[in-house]
Order: sequence, then C-alpha cells, then structure tokens
Amino acid sequence: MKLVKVHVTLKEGVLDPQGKAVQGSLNTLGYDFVQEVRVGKYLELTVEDDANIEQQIKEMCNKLLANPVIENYTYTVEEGVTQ
Amino acid sequence: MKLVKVHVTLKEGVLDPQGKAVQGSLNTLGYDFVQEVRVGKYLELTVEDDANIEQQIKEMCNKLLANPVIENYTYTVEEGVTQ
Amino acid sequence: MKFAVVVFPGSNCDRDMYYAAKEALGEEADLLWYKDANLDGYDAILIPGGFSYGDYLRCGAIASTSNVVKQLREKAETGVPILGVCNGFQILLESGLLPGALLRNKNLKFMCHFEDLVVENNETIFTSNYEKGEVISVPIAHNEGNYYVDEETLASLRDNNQIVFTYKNNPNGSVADIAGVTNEKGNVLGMMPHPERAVEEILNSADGLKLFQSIVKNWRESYVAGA
Amino acid sequence: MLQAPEITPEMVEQDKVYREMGLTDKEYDMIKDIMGRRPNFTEIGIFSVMWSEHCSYKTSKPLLKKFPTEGKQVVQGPGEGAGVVDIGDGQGVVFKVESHNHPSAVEPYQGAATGVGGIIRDVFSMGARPIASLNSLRFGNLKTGRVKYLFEEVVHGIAGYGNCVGVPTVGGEVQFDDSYEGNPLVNAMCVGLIDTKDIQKGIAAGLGNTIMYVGSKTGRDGIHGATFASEDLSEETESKRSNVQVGDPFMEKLLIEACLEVIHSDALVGIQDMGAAGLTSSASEMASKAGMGMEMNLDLIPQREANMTAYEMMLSESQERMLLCVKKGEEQEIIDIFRKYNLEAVAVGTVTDDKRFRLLHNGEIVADIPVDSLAEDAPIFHKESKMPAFYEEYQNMPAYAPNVEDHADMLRKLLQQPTIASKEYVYDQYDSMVQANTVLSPGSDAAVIRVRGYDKALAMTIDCNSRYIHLDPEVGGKIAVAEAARNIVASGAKPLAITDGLNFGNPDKPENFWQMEKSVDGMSAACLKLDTPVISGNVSLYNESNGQAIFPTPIVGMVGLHESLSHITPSHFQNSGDAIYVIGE
Ligand SMILES: Nc1ncnc2c1ncn2[C@@H]1O[C@H](COP(=O)(O)OP(=O)(O)O)[C@@H](O)[C@H]1O
Repeated sequence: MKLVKVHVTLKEGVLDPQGKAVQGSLNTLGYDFVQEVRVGKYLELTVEDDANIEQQIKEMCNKLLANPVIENYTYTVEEGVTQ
Repeated sequence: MKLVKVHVTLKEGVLDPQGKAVQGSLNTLGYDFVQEVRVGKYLELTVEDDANIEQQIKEMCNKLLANPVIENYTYTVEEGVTQ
Repeated sequence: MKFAVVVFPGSNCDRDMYYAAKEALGEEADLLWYKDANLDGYDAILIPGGFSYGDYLRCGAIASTSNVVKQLREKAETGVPILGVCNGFQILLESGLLPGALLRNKNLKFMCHFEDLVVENNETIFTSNYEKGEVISVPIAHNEGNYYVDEETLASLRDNNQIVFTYKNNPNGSVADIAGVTNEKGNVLGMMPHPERAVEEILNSADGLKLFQSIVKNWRESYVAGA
Repeated sequence: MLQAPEITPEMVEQDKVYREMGLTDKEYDMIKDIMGRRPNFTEIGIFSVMWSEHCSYKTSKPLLKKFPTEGKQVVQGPGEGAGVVDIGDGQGVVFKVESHNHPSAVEPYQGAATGVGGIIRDVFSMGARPIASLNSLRFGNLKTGRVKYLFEEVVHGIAGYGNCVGVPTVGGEVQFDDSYEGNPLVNAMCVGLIDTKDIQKGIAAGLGNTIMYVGSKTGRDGIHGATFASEDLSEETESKRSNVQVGDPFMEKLLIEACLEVIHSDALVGIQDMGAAGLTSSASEMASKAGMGMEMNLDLIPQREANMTAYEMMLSESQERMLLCVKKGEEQEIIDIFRKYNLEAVAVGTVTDDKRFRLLHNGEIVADIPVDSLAEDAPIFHKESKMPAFYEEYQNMPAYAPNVEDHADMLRKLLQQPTIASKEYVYDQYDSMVQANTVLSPGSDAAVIRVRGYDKALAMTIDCNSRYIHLDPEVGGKIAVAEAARNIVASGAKPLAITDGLNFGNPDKPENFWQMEKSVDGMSAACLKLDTPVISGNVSLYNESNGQAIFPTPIVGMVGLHESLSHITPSHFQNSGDAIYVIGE
C-alpha cells in the first residue's frame, strides 16, 4: 500500500474569495500578523502498489483532481499502512 | 515573513462523502488501484514573524480554521519570501 | 423538434428543463440517464442544473469524466445546439467545451433570487428572439457562479462576440459581469441563470421562454433551408 | 473475539450499565421480566433506544391522544413515516415536521443538514415525491460569537443539504430569545406529493420474505454509548475520532429517485427509512407492525469501519439508509433498479413468524427479543402536572397598554429586532425555486407550490410564537394554530391539516409537563374549530441548558389547498393607489 498526498492550490492570479474571507476573519479576531491566506485542497489516496504509480497519479490529477484552468497540483508518495 | 501550511482533515470515523465520490469516479475511470480517498483542506498563510507564532497558529486553528468537533489539523512553519 | 435532457446522478433541474421543452415550448423531449444515453437523433441537447455528484471535488468535474461527455463533444463538433444551465454550464466548462472556470460566489454564499440580465448578443441561435440590449428577469440559484477567465481569453471572448448574457447588477463577482457565454462556433451556450424556471407567468417570469423559442426557430429555418 | 464489549449480562445488572443508556431500574426490571432472563449488552442497548422518548413517546403519548386526528380529508393519520391528506384527483399531500435540536447544538452545520435529510426520507419512504421544505429555527439573542456561529451554520447546513437534493426550501421562521441560548431549536418540515394508490407502509410482512438494506454504509456515527463499545481506545485515539453524523445529500438524491422507482415494483412489500435508532427501530417496527418477527445477519450489513460490534451496528445513526421488505425470489428486480442509480441493495435478513427480533453476528445469536416489546408494548408513563407559580402571577397582573409617543420611531425600533427584521439573509441562501413550481417564494405569509398539470396549488407555512405559549400555553397553542391558518387563508387557500413539533423542557418537572398539556389542549381546540386535524408530528423534550428550560415551543406546520390557480394572493402591496383594509377585530 502507498499513501499518495495531493495538494491542489489555486494558480497565482486567480482570485481566492475563500482565502480572502478567512484572512478577513482572522484579522477581525485580532490576528493582525496574517497577511494573506490561500485555501486549497488536500487529498489522501490509499493506493495499491503499482509500477507505474507516478504516471498514474499525474493522469488522475490532470483528468480529475485538479482543473488546469485555475489550479496547480503537487504530490508525494509515501509508504502506506498495509492492513 | 513566514509561510504557515495548515492541513485540515476529517477525524477518523467521520463520513467523507466527497472522498467516496472521488474514489468512485477514479475507479470508474479505470484507476482500480485506488482503495480510499479522503478529502481535506490545505491552507497557506503568509504571516509576519512573531515570537509567539506556534501558540497563535494553534489558537487560529482551534477557533476558525478547523472544526474541532469533526476535524483534526496539523501545521508547519517555513521561511516565507519577504516581499 | 426533439430535445435531449441529459440526467447525471445528482442533476435536479432535469425535470424542470424537460417540462420547459415539452410543455412550455410544446416540442418533443426525452430524459436520458447518463449511463445509457444515446444522443443520436436529437436536434438539441440540454444539460440541466443541479448538483451532479453532489458538487464534490469541483462542480461538474466528476460528471465531465463520464462517457456521455465524449458524445457531447462529437455533437458539439457537428453543430448541434447544446445548452448547459448552472451545473450544466459547470460540466461544459470542466469538459473544455466552453472556456473558463467557475469559482465560489464572492460572498461565499449560495444565492437564489431573480436577477436582471442584459442580452449582449442576439445573433446566436439561442437569443435571436430577444432584442439586443433587452433586459430580462431570470432566477439564479448557485454557490459557484463566479465566472473566471484570464485577460487574454476575455479579450478573445469579446472579439468573437461570445458573451451572450451579462448581469445588470453582478451578484457573484463574475469577470466582466458575464452570466452566459458560447463557444467560438456559437452552438454551445453555458449560463448560470435558469431560463427553464422562467417560462410561465405563474412562476413570476416568462422571460426565459424566448431562449428556447429561438432554438426552435433557428432549427426550423436551417432544417427547412437545408432540406 | 470481535465482540469488543466484554460486558456480561451480570455486569449489565450489577453495575447498572443500563442507567448510562438512559434506562431506569424499574425499566430494567420490566425488561428482565419480558426476556425471562438478564438481557445482554446488545439487547439492553436495543431496549434503551426503543424505549427512549424519541422512539416510544413514553411520556408524551397520553397527551398526543388528545389531538384530533380525524377528518374526511385525512388519508393517513399519525403513525406512519408521515401523514397524508386528500387533495382530489387521486392525489394526496404528505407532510411532517422533525426536530434536530441536540445534534445542531453540537455541530450546527451537520446537525441541521441531517435534520433536513431525515425528514425528506420520512416523506419519500411513504412513496411521495418531496416538493417543498420549511424550517422553524430558534436561537439565543445575536450577542455572542457562539450564537452567531450557530445561526449562520444552521442556515448554511439547511441550504447545503436542501439545495443539493433538489427540494425547494420555501418558508420558515426564525426567532431569537435568550431562553434558546444554550439550546437552539432546529425543526424541519417536508411536504410531498403522492398518487394515493402508491402509498407505502413500513411493514415486513410475508413469512420468508427478504429484508434488504440500501444506501450509505453503517459507521459508528451517532452512537451515544460509543464509549462502552470502545473501551480499549485510549484518550488520545478518542480525541482523533468523532461520531458526529455527516449528511450526504448526493446519496439522498440517488435514494429519492431509486426509491420512487422501486415503489412501482410488485416485488416490494414494505419500505422504511432508518432514522432515529437506525437499524434497530426500522427493523423492529417493520416486523411488529406486520405482526411478524425478523431475523437479521449482521455480518451482511454494509459496514464503513472495521470491527464493528453488534451493539454499534444496531445503534448507529449513520444517515441515508433505507430498509426494504421484498418478496422472496424477486430480490433481483429490486437490486437492478438500485444498481441503475449506482446503489447496492443487499439482503440482510428474513421475515419470520415467531414475533422475535433475532440478530446473528459471527455465527452467534447476539440478540433475541420479543419484537412487540420494543415497539407497540413499550411502557407509557403518566407524568405529574403542576401549574407554575409564574403563570398565576402573570394571570393576576393588570393588563398593560404601552404608551407610544413617536410611532415612526417605535416602528423603526421594532423593525430592527432580529426576530421581526427581514429574513432575506436566510432564505436567499435556499434554493426556493427548484422543481419550477414555486408560485409564492419566501417573503410571503405562506409559500405556494402549484401542482403541475392541474388547476390547483398547495399553500404551506410553519409558525409558533413561543412567548405567547410561555405567557399562557393554552391560549398560545390556539394562537399558533390560528396564525398558521391565517397565513394559509391570506394566500387564498383553504387550510387542510397540521403537523406539530412539540419542543419542551424536561417533562419530569411538573411545571414543564403542565405547559405541554395546556398547549396541546389549546392546539387541539383550535384544530377542531378550524377542521385542521393533526396528521403527523414530532416530540423533542429535555431542551434545557444549565437546568433552565427553553420557552415552550410547539410548532405548527400547516398545509392548505388552492382549488384554482387564479386565487393565489401574495402578501405584499401590489400597486400604488390600491386601497388598504383592516379586517377583523
Ligand atoms: N428559516 C427560514 N427559512 C425560510 N424562509 C424563512 C425562514 N424564516 C423566515 N422565512 C420567510 O421570511 C418571511 C417572513 O418571516 P417572518 O419574519 O417569520 O414573518 P411572519 O411573522 O409573517 O411569519 C416568510 O415568508 C418566511 O417564510
């Protein structure tokens, strides 16, 4: 088993209304030292081992997990727990 | 400047309908080796340096960034780019 | 004229669209379940609103990977009119049939009420029954209706006259107040507002009906002309 | 080995484990009598949920008997998932209200969302298509961050679920008062439309017929006694877990469409949703109602987590699950319909004729209970009732007439009260127009939904002014029903019937019980007078925080019929120059 961790973030230049709102709330709560917040997605995929794993992950990200018009992705592959 | 990276994930035992739907879709697309998907949030906070930074981040997570009833969080603090 | 309404798991404006075509417009229409849909033999294709796959991951993303989208691409190529409303618009964007993407509304809330739209381009097969500049009242109901394209694409949308509807009072933060756009060819229209909810006076507006009537009129003309 | 709770029947008795499940010593003795032996841990868990107020109405039943429930328009009164009223043309309107107060206090988004999901399931499990939702909300005053958070997230949760399943949310009410600060109220109502020939019953009839499970897998969510079952969990792992129920409106939408298709199959005998007390209540009620028994093999239950015990599975309140009784040999027909919607229907048990509720797990019988003792024969208690001292005081006060000098200023002040101010912030977040039948949206006194294909429409509203109930529960109860009726009539419709949501404090306090009793008397009197019988309802007790009860809040949901589309009247002024009349005293 492998644990694939995928981070999907909005591209630079794409407005992030959610990040703006979170930053606003944090500032209101008194955390003035917060300058910017960007909100993205974090996916954990538990996958069977596969010779072609990197290739497959890239495909999955391009086809489904991220939208290239507005998003970037990065990923890491770690040893997962075998059940 | 520091870059704080926060990961917010659903606690164990909490249903993740989103993860389930993504897994189903990946399987349908032919990625049968995907056994489980969990979807969480990933936040990047650009903050001014602060002596008390760890303490502040924990507070912000408990108060706003994560919902302690159903979510866990982890974070890292990195050197950020000074603009 | 025969309309296909493609139903995805989680579509919930499918019947509304079907009744708009069948009852308000008085044409033939079928509800087609995405798994076994065969789009051959239909003169126009309607992709209804709703929450396909629960809007999980990104609105329209999971639906855009289904097999029926391959057929949609072929039909788009051959010039068949395709209308995607709300989640249908999101699906068309995610499948690359239309340019851009939809982000969350700038106030981060779902919103549902009537909005005034301006008909920017009445030279499409979807809008020829409207006047240019006509203001129509149509409901919106969405959480991710904030239309985004980069500068370059926006310029090309303008140059090609692809912006069909704009909001009079932009409710969601869309770039250039855009409420609906077509593809370059003009046979695929995506829009966030719901014309199918505004086809009878009893529903507080019938301004959406002309959109469907335009489709029929243009189809009749080209069909008769082509025959 | 997988039977984690090594709590023996002896320990259940000696350590009074049942008390932590909410059973009294007296109730334990009754159960021991019924069983003819000491119940085991799983069995006592099953009794504890079935004999809870929520499932058994053990304290409220004597009061509910007072409600008028008959009328020539009533097709199905209280007792099934929801009530049904005739609206002509072979059609019926189905409706019910349900509370989700405590879950919403803990996790407001999910609490409210799953409340909406639950009441929608009640309606479509009758065979009806859900056509509208309403909600009635109570919060503390908007002074603290916590109250604002609860208010925003509850609204968000209702929107998140209702919008996704495609049922328009067309009305409701919001009231703010300090008495709800620690204990908000979230009541959701759903209205459905049915061809009366299609009405389904939640029964498991026919010896040898198959019990099938469909929908989300069973997890450990919503198990109150989860602590018992997971004794080996350290504190650290405990904090990493949560048993809050999370709603999946997408799954619910698939279930709606699939179930509305399944009801037309001859293979279907009965269908019920798994609501409160999940598998336990749906299965035992279906068997008991049919005068039969049931045997289920828990190994076959679709499970979301590893190593679940029988106790956990039976008490889980995982959402979006349905239980079906299907003719033996015709299971495939049902499986095929669900498969179309990417759902799996799984056979988990059979109907027996011994009136026992028998559960197998890992090859062992883990529970064997006379089924009627869980449902029909649950105990009923007659609580003590006492007029509160404050009520007598109120009655003796001289009538107060405010002296207003600047009416314009007073009007402005009133309109600034959150309870009175516009609720557009709330209802703009709800899709009130999906299904394209909404004639009058939120903002009018009653919402109006036309019945497609006919010259008629349904009007609906949900109301209660708990301040009046607090001051005088009997008069206040009458006012609640009368206000609902006025809203319906103002839209141009004729009131048909009501559903009630009784939200009160701890009934063990005689003063609280008195308030319940009197409000029920008042509501009943008004219902009789207006010929609007009670066809369904819900009871939520123990709404208290720090020993202080909420204002008594018996909510009235009413539905009326427009016999023609031509008389629908909105409540806002239409044209300048129109004359304004005041009618009534
Ligand atoms: N929680 C809610 N959900 C949907 N609509 C609501 C809600 N609360 C209030 N509304 C709508 O706002 C309007 C005004 O409500 P309210 O202030 O309670 O007035 P009224 O006293 O006339 O009932 C009504 O149309 C009602 O349906």
